[in-house]
Amino acid sequence: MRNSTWFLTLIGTLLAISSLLVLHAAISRAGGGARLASNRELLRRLKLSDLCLFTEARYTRHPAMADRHAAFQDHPMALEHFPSGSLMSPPDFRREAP
Amino acid sequence: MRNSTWFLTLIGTLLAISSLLVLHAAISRAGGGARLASNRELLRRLKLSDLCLFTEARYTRHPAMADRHAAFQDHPMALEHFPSGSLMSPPDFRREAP
Amino acid sequence: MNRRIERHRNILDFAISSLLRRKGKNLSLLAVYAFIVFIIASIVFFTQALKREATLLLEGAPDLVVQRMVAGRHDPIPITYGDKIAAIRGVSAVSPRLWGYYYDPFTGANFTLVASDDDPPAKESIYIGSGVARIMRLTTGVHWSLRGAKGTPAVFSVQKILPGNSELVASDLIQIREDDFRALFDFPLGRATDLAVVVGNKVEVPTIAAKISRQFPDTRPILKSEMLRTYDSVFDWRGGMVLVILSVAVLSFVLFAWDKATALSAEERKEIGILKSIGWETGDVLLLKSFEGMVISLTAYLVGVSVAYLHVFFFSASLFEHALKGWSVLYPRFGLTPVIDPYQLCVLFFLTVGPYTVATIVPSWLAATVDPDAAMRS
Amino acid sequence: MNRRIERHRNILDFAISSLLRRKGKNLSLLAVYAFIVFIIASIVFFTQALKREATLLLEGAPDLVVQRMVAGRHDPIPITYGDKIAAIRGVSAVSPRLWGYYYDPFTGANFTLVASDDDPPAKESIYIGSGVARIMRLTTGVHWSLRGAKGTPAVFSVQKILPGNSELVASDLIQIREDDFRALFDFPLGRATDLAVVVGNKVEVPTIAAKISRQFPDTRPILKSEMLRTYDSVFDWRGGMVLVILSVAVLSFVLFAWDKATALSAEERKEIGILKSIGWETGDVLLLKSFEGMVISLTAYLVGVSVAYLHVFFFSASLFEHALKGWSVLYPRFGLTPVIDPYQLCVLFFLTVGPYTVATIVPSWLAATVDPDAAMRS
Repeated sequence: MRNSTWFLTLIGTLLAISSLLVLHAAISRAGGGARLASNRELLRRLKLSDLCLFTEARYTRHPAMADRHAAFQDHPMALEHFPSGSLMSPPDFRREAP
Repeated sequence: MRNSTWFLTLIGTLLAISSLLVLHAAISRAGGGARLASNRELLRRLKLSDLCLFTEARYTRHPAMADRHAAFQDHPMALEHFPSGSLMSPPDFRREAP
Repeated sequence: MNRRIERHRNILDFAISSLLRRKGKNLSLLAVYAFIVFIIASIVFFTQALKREATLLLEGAPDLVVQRMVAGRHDPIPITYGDKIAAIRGVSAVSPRLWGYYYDPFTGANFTLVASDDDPPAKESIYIGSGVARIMRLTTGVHWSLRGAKGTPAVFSVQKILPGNSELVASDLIQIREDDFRALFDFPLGRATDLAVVVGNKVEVPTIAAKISRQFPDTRPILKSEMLRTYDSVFDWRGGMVLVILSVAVLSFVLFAWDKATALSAEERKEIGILKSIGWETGDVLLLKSFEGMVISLTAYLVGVSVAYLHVFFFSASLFEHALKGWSVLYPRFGLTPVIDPYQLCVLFFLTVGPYTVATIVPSWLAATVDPDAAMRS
Repeated sequence: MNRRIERHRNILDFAISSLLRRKGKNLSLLAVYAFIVFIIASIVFFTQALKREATLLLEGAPDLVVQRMVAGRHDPIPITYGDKIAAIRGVSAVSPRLWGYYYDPFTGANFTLVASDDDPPAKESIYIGSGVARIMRLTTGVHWSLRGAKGTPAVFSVQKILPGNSELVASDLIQIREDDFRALFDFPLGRATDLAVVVGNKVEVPTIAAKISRQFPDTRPILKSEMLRTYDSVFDWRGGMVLVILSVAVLSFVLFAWDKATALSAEERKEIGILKSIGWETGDVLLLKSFEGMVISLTAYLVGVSVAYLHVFFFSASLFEHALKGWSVLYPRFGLTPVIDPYQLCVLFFLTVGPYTVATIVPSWLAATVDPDAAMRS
């Protein structure tokens, strides 16, 4: 078989797999609706304001509730003491009690 | 002049500068004693427990007072969400109120 | 027409066989290339999916949360503030939220305790998230003793374990009755952790927040839009650390590819000379070289992206687990609804395929314009 | 003896002239090398000096700080707790600390307010740190209006500006009278932010902390040793981000040097061949090459370390300023007492000079063992 046939078959297979994955995404999105609805209901029922992602410390568990004395707090992932602080601009909202 | 003479003169000068810097360190350390004493007195008088280094947020301004629900808080410079969390081991002290 | 396709196929055949001649070099290049694409695509898939999930979920969050600050620190808010806030025009409901943290000294895990009057558990009973059940090895009906603020243990029976598919929201949650919450933490009566405010007309939220801030200068209102923005910035893969890691990865790949591609071996240069001397035009040589580049980059891109999809949505991004866990003891296990963002994938395509193709074509173009005789002799 | 020295000097002469022949390449190498040494040495000097300063200063900190926690959050502690803690055997003094944060919405800076009964300012007067004076453009005698917890402005006159050399301790401090503090923040009477405990015998501190924790289960004692350890880990240059940055820098330098040194140009290989054919022994050639390596690395090391010292202790590490500032609005300006740690400098010496020397000698050794005739022809 010609080299190019091999290659085109390979690319074709990979493209087919990719399309299957796109299909999978569409199907799971439809199926994820029920989970999403029940989770949103739980969130509403318990009046939660945060997702449970990082349970290490108060301000990573509830980043939206963390005190925002400085922009620092808005990004639990930010590295302000290092140059990336200059790569990422602080968000433009700030409302503080004295 | 021979190349090696040039080079040895250069290295000699650099070594002389380095010794001057070591001397400078010794002298400033002696002179810094007064400043250190007055600062320590201020710290004791106001019963402070932290240095003023990063004024961005509560837990960077007073890292020693920050709540230590998780080891995370002990290192304001740590990047726990990233691999360096595995490079740096959490400190071995932990005393928590319920 | 057919002849032109045939000619292109012939050149493609030749390109592949010439790649196969240097199998070791090209396979290692392909592997590194696909790996870089895989890492970047995994980050893109993961953050996009989490971002979408956060946006959709947080629609259920309160429009406004009002917290009280004393000396710059959060302090329980008097419930009477809520009555006055409820009187502000446009506010449809104010309800106190009671929540706090419980640190378990044995496992070192932090849990979130929430008291809610909507479907509360029975007296001295709790609902727990599946993360709590997993880490404390609890099942329904079992008794669990928590250490109270006065040092006395308080025993609770596990009435329900929240469903496993709610881990993204409630993995570390312990739902408790309000009176049990106050007793456990010795929480002052007449106070709440903060207040959740529901606003009828969502457009009025900022105005109402400003009013609250003016009427109660010791409070801080947090808007739902601010909560959403917080999560947007947490998952912004173009910001912060991810950007640094990515630029290092991409840069080193570009250098690597440049090095591999530009260091045209004497053999390759000779090959170009021979091709030109047997009548190939510069255009043909460039086509050959760009086919060589495309074979590698297209394969690497497709393999990298597909494996990244499988990694994130079938294996729950298990390679990132360690990095995301950090020092947390309790790590929520959640599945994500797949999101494919064509724009991000296109950017990724041009960022990875572009530099490589340029790096393969430019040196060949330089070599191909040289006199064939000189090239063969060099 | 003299002849041997003369022979070595001759080889050194030759090494330098051979370096000068490839001036461009070697000067750029020297510059990159010295820069890497400079960056690493600056970090070492800066962190060592800060670490020493922190250790010496924090000797003046309270032996124990006791904070109260409610629902996992810090809460003002009743002063009556202090009386009971003072009764514990071994405790020599307990004093309440009153401190909080003040956010200035106009500059966006955060200040620390401290009330102390030792040398307090006059009624409605404050002492301010030099950082506060700088950012708010305040001088002694000027009036400054702070926004109180009830929304009403409170006017304070600046009685004293703390000396400029205390910035490391008090740059953002505002010292205020206790009654003014309580009025400004509407801080509950009979409560303090936390309690500072002085222990007679320092060995007993952990025992006393455990006693306090048992007697008051809703409190959290923080030992002075824990404060010191916090600062130790903050300034640990071998940990965290600094380590990542450094390893990338060192690794890329090693690769760079390896590349520069191993890619023995045909010219250099020919040169070794000629030297051998005119009677140089392999040992002489290696000496020549190691002299070449030493000239570069020794110069780079000495220049890098000296400039780093000047940078950190004469120019206050101004290159790091941006990175250290992060998003803080108020940045303390402090001079550091120089600390030279010979151990760290030796480690640095072997880390930078070692790999480079190996990278220069190994390929030359390989080339020098080849037959001179073959080397010249290659």
